[in-house]
Amino acid sequence: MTGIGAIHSPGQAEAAESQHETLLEVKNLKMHFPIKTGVLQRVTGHVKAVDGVSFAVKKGETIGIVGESGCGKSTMGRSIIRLYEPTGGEILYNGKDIAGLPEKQLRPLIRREIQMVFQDPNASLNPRKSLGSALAEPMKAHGLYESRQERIERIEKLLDLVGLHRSVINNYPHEFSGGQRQRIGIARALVLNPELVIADEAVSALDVSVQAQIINLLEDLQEKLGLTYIFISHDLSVVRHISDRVGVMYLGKLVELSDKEALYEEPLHPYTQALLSAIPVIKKDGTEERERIVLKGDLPSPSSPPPGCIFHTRCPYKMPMCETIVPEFREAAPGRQVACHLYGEPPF
Amino acid sequence: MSAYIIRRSLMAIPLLFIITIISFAMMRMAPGDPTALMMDPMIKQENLTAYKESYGLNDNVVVQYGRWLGNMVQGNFGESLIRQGVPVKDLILARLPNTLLLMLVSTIIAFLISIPLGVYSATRRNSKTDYAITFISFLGIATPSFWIGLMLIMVLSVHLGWFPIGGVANIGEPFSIWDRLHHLILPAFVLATADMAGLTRYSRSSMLDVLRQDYIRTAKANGFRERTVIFRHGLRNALIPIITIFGLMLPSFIGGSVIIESVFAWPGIGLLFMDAAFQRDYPVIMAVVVIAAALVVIGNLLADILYAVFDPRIEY
Amino acid sequence: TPADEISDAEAATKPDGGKGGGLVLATTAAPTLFNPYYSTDTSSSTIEGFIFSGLVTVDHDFNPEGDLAESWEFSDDGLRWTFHLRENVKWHDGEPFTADDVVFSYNIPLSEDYVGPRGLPFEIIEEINKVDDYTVEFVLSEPYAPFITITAQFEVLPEHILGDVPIADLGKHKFNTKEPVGTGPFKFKEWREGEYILLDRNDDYFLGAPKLDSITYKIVPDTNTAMAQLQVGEINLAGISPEYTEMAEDLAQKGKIELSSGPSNAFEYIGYNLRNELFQDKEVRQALTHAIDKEAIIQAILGGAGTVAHGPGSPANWAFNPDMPAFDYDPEKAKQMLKEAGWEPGPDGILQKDGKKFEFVLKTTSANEIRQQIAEVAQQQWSEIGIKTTIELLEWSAYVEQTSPPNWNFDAMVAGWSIGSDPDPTWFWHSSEIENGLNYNGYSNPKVDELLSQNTQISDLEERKRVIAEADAIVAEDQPNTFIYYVEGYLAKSPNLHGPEYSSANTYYKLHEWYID
Amino acid sequence: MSTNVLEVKSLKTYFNKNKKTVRAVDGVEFSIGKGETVALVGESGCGKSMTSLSIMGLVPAPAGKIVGGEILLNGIDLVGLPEKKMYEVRGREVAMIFQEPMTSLNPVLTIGDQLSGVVMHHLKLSKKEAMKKSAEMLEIVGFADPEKTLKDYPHRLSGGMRQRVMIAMAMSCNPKLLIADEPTTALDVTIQAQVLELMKDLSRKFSTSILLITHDLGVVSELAERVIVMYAGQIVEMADSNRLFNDPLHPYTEGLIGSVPTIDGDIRRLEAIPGNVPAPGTEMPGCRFAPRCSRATSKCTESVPEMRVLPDGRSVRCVLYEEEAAQ
Amino acid sequence: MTLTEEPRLTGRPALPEEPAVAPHEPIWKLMLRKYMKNKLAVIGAVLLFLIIGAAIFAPWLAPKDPSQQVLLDKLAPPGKDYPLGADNLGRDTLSRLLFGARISLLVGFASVAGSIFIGTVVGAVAGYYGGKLDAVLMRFVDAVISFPSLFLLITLVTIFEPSIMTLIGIFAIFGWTGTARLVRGEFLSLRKSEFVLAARTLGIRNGRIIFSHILPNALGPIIVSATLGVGGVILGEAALSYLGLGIQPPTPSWGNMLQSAQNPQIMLGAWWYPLFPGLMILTTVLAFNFVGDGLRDAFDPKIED
Ligand SMILES: Nc1ncnc2c1ncn2[C@@H]1O[C@H](COP(=O)(O)OP(=O)(O)OP(=O)(O)O)[C@@H](O)[C@H]1O
Ligand SMILES: Nc1ncnc2c1ncn2[C@@H]1O[C@H](COP(=O)(O)OP(=O)(O)OP(=O)(O)O)[C@@H](O)[C@H]1O
Ligand SMILES: [Mg+2]
Ligand SMILES: [Mg+2]
Ligand code: NI
Repeated sequence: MTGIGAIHSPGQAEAAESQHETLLEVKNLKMHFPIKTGVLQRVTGHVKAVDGVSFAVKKGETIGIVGESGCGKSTMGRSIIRLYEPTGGEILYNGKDIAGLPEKQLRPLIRREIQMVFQDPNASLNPRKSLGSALAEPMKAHGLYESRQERIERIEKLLDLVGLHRSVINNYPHEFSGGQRQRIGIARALVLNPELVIADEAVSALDVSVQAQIINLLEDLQEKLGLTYIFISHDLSVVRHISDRVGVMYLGKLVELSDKEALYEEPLHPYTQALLSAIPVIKKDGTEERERIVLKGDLPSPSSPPPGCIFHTRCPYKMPMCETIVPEFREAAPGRQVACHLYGEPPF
Repeated sequence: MSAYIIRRSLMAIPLLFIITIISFAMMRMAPGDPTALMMDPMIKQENLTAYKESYGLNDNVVVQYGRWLGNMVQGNFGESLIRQGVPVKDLILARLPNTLLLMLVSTIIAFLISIPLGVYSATRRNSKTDYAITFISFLGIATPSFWIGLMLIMVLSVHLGWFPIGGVANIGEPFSIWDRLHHLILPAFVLATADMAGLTRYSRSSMLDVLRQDYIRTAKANGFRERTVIFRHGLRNALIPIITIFGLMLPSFIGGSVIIESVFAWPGIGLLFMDAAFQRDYPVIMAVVVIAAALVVIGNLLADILYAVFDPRIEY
Repeated sequence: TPADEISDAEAATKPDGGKGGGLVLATTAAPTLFNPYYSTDTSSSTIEGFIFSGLVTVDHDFNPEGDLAESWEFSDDGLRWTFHLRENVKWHDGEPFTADDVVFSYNIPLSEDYVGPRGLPFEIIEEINKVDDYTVEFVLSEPYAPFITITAQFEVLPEHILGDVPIADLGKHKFNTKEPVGTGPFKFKEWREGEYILLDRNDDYFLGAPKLDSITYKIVPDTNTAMAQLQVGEINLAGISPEYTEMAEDLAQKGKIELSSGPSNAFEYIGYNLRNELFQDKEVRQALTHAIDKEAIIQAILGGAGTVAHGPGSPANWAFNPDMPAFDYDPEKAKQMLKEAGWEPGPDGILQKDGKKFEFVLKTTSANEIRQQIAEVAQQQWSEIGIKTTIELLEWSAYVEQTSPPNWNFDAMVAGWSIGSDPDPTWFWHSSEIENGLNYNGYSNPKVDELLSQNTQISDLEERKRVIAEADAIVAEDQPNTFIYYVEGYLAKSPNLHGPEYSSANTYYKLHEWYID
Repeated sequence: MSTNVLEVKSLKTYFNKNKKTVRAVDGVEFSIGKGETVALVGESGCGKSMTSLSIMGLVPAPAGKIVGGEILLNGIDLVGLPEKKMYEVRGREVAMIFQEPMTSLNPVLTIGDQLSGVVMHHLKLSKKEAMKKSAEMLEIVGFADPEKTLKDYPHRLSGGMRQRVMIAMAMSCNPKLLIADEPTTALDVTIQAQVLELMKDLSRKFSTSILLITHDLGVVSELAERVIVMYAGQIVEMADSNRLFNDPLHPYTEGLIGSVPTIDGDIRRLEAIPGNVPAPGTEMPGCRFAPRCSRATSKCTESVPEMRVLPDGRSVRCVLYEEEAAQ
Repeated sequence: MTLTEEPRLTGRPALPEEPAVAPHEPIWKLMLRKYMKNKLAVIGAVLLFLIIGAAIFAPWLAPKDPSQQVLLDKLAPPGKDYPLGADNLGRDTLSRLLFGARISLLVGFASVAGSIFIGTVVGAVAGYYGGKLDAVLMRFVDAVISFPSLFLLITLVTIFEPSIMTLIGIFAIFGWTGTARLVRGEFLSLRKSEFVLAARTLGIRNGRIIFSHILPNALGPIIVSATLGVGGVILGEAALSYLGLGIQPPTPSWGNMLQSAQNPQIMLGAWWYPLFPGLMILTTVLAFNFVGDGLRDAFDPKIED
């Protein structure tokens, strides 16, 4: 949009383009945490929690990110919202790179536009703040809804929106159930009218019945408010349910990114295949028997990822080249990207 | 592991450096100098100046510090101002073994008594015994240790004559273990009391914590008897945080030795320090403070190593 | 030095009595080194007294008595002193003692290189001559009466050991701490740092082998411990400080100890800084004294162990003047006198004069409980006549530094002096001692100056006593201090220890004859 | 399934807290046959773990207590069995594995110590024999180098490996009943798959009965032959796994299944159960699920519905099926 | 976008409105409830309340002037004139205890206030900002902690005259390290907690996060350690007094009252004289410990009621 942006007035342009355009684009994002050891606590290595991830999020869609524990999902989410300073790569939000911006410049920009819903409904609320003050605080911080009355109205609207009773405005977190707390977490994420919401395991800690309530709530909110979601979860069923597109992460990298139907119908990457086959399903009459691929071994350490294809140590289809050559993350079919030598020759 | 030990030792150096600066600075803030004590009516003024000169008391402060530090690094703590001609090192070497012995024995007493008490208290949580132990530990925390010491001397030594009133051994008698123990037991016990109380509380909560752990449930589910569960599966885990506490306790422990040594006439570095402090014997004060801090640092190092030994999860 | 307790004892003279046993003493202050020319503390001096001998010593009444010197004489002008030495004396290492040792020793403080505290008493010595192996002659620059009791008491060191040591290094020589060799009744055996000093009997002692086997000089952290040890017999001889007299009497009644007592050679006082305007008026000082109930202090704080003092000196001393002007407890009179001096009660009850309040700081040291208590009583009693005092307790060395030259940073202080074996009061009251000496008050009276200058030049004791008494009376009239009491000294010993008797002059007189059964 | 290994009869385990009684397990009644795998499902806090701990005799005292009922293991009532006897039962007759493999192993003892300890304790083997047996067990649960693993400390193992050690430990004395309390909840799906396969294998090989506790209906469907659904301390439905998922009876079961998004099949709006699980200690007359039930009638709140056995062998606790059951 | 079979209503509330589970109860009430459950803590609070009250109202409660000496009544046993006896200068022990309470508590509270302030600031800065600053600050804390504090106290007290102010200053200057470590630990963990991350993503400024999010949650341990600290200082003052370095007479503090009774003559002959200051120290420190224990429970979110 840079070239065109110079021609017409920015405000209009943004409004017009954002309807169909990319809201967020992550390019080769890297987040390495130093490991300090030895006599002098020198940095002897890095945990490559996120190691070169690229994808784009369109306005209004839900992109799901799945992967096993420790593969870097949370780190990626937190890097995007700039809780970390990424080691490398670009994060283009509405075309502007926010990867290296200092906090001061982030505040007016993404601190209002991008929000996060956290995993643990107990830990993500300040136990010493009542619901009302927790929700009013960001408004004050950004100078929105200046009068007290306005703020109360806003809070009440938010409570309606997430399905909480208005009378609880003065209650403290410990007085709510897990599901209600997660609703508060969502309400807080919505206070500033964000564009993009990153939900990191937002329903994992909840009971199934409550989990369903929250998933439904998230869907309703998206519809009502036109939100864009990055939905991080290790639960493939939940991700399938809520996402439009799904990315699969393994050891800090995206190994497959694809439209939901295609991915679940016909997974390309051997890891995705194994992952899907491993999910226990409720068998009803007519449910087809699936063959289970049981992977050998455990996830390698992100501080010393294997050379070549990161998955080759556990891959049932390993070829000699996999041990040395890093497969590119490329389009293997329309709308489908995969990082695997099996799909070297497009079109597949 | 050895890298870890080296690292910890290296970390101690700037620490000791800061310590020397602080102690030296404090000394120099002092009004009055050691010659004030030698106010003999028959002293000649020029002798006084010469005397100060011979101890370098007339030099620039920084020069004095540099000289002192330089010497100390070579193991030379200078000479006492009061005890002319006696190297501070000799004074300290004569006293240190006594202090170390006292601390060692009272540490052993403290641990031997308080850990079982704490563990017992934890396993009998909310029982009458638990309450009693808790209350007694609180009493122990709240009673000044010198007071306990004085009372014990009054009753056990003066009245009943069961123990000697002070000192490390009977004078002029040949060395005997029994005699040494006889002198040691009261001061060691009293020095132990203050920390014993805290330690009991701490082992209790540490054990309670462990007893809540999943692996204890596993052990129980495997059909082990309660005793086995507590001692084989619980105790070692409960001990690990107690080791750290030992490191944290050490400064107050060494500090407490000043009081206990005063009460029991125990000729250790605490008593040496008290005398030196009253007499403004700078070299001695500084040496003792530095050595006491070094003891703390070494104690912490030991605690850390022990910690690593006890806890297989720690790998360096 | 303040609170020096040197005393004298009646010897236990039962040659046929038992023998053996160990004398166990205790001190709260560890000795520093055993060389009389370098040590200044009481503990060291005491032990030096066991190990070494001087030319003369004093008996229980401060009368000089021959020690290493068998006899002595002095010329009529008082400038030439000749000492005839004993011939059978051996050092602890077996070497014979000769005049060379005396010449060597008494020359130490006269040396250019000497770095030590003992220069002053030797300054009057012009030369020391060896006449023969057993005769020494001292030539003084002016007549000096205290020469025999002060200078000649200094112990003699072995020339054959220390003769080659440069005088400058003598103070730090290992002789002083590790291997002192003397001619005294006991030999140095062991010094356990922070614990004790152990001395063994010297079988070759020139007055006959001591009956006691050993002397153990214990180091204890405080007097409470010492008292407890005395009580259970872990130590068998101890001077009793005033706080503990009641307890000691109690123990004596129970038969655990035996107690002897007598006036000690010291007095306690509240000293005024005469540089301060408040105290420049003699009547005011007298009034201040009138306000203090000395008898009550003696009864309440000391349990009666003292005598009311009106002026300087000590009844223990031969030069004491019992007839000094007295300013007895009389608060009304005090008020009256202050009123006459222009001090009227202000609205807050505090005396005022020309808009200035009568208030001052009373300093004393935290190291002395008795003085603390005296300060508290004085504060209270002065407040009753409208004088406001603030007590400031100082740690010992800060106290010394603040009150002594060149600071004199005090309004008034509670202190005490012990007088020493010679009664010469010059140190305290002569105006020449203001600049650098012990005249902390800044007291100056021409008549006193004149009398004091005379006193050391008089060889005749009676004459000297008269001069000192006159000076003391003037000082008492001037009241630069409120003299409070003369200290009563106590000595406690185990019932089985025979020999020691309380004495302010020489506690260990005839030590070699003591014994334990 | 000739004999029942375990029969639980009207088990009641209550907690006393601040003079309030929490009925954690309130009249639970079920049985497990030899070699059978039975799943216990329900939301958090419904009393699944307490049921299992009651069987083990490990209800946290003194707050919790079994106040009534019987637990018959091979016909012997474990309730009220002296503690001494229970030592023989635990680990030997009934073994248990827990949810958190990360914390269920003692961090300061080696795997070998822990495994052989159990074997020595129950089978009275010598240390050497016990080690050998332990190594065998590790091999059975799929360790490539059991000798080395024996010397390792738990922290060096991954979660999946630890859970396999736990399984080895549980199976080492060849128990009649294995209670697995959420054995795979903390594991990643791929690792979960490994562990589930292993459990299937082992139960077949040793013909051990398994009481599987989980809230993951997929896992239930994979492993269990019979399912027991609990809600707020009570069993609300009990049926064959197949039939339960195809045709749930109780509205709660129905809601539960409807709440779970599926990996294949239609994507539809989730049929969430409104509201929350009642807080522990909430006393209410009638059906405990009634406040959240879309099909509740006034009858539901009158009295607690009985557990009814339907003609086809399924049991359910709901007024809707009273007539059906009566037939 | 989610595909659904059934058409979905838009605009309706997501789910039926739910009332709050528990009726609204302010945090402090909850904490009070938890506190009240610890019986020893309640006893401790009552004791403290009485002791502090006695200190505040000492001038009205004291039967006599605490510095009024009646030398003839020296060491009088408890009786009509002297409810708790008289000391070695004939002063009324009860009155001195009451006024001594002021001094002992003043020293305790003031120095702990000082050390808590320093400790909290240092710990908060180190814990929140981390990195090099943290490393430097913590090395310094390590150094100060490695000093056996009694050695420092003695050295300093012998250097400076032991007035009330210097004692407070010295206790404050060497008492803060524990708090600093504690606060740093709290900050380190709270800094990574999800609610702080949430505040950051909402653009709340650092200052506000520190003061309004982290500090209130770290307050529990701080208050607990402060409570225990006051007891510790009172004991410390007593220990210094034992060595003659505490609050200096005639100002009464429990420590120096105890010290002046150390004489074996008094300890054996007039047991009441050392008994009462000793009891006061014991009771007060005990009470502070009980209260600290209760506060720990009250602030601990893990302990549910
Ligand atoms: N602040 C940090 N410092 C060092 N390493 C970290 C940090 N945060 C995460 N890591 C490491 O980065 C890797 C990825 O962690 P991350 O939390 O992003 O994984 P995840 O996919 O979210 O896992 P989970 O499903 O368990 O939440 C892990 O190996 C983790 O140990
Ligand atoms: N120590 C305890 N004290 C008091 N109540 C307890 C205790 N442990 C459990 N409970 C109560 O017992 C009830 C059942 O708990 P249980 O652990 O059996 O639930 P669960 O079904 O295993 O849940 P989850 O799925 O979370 O493990 C809970 O409502 C809880 O409130
Ligand atoms: Mg995560
Ligand atoms: Mg459970
Ligand atoms: Ni544009």
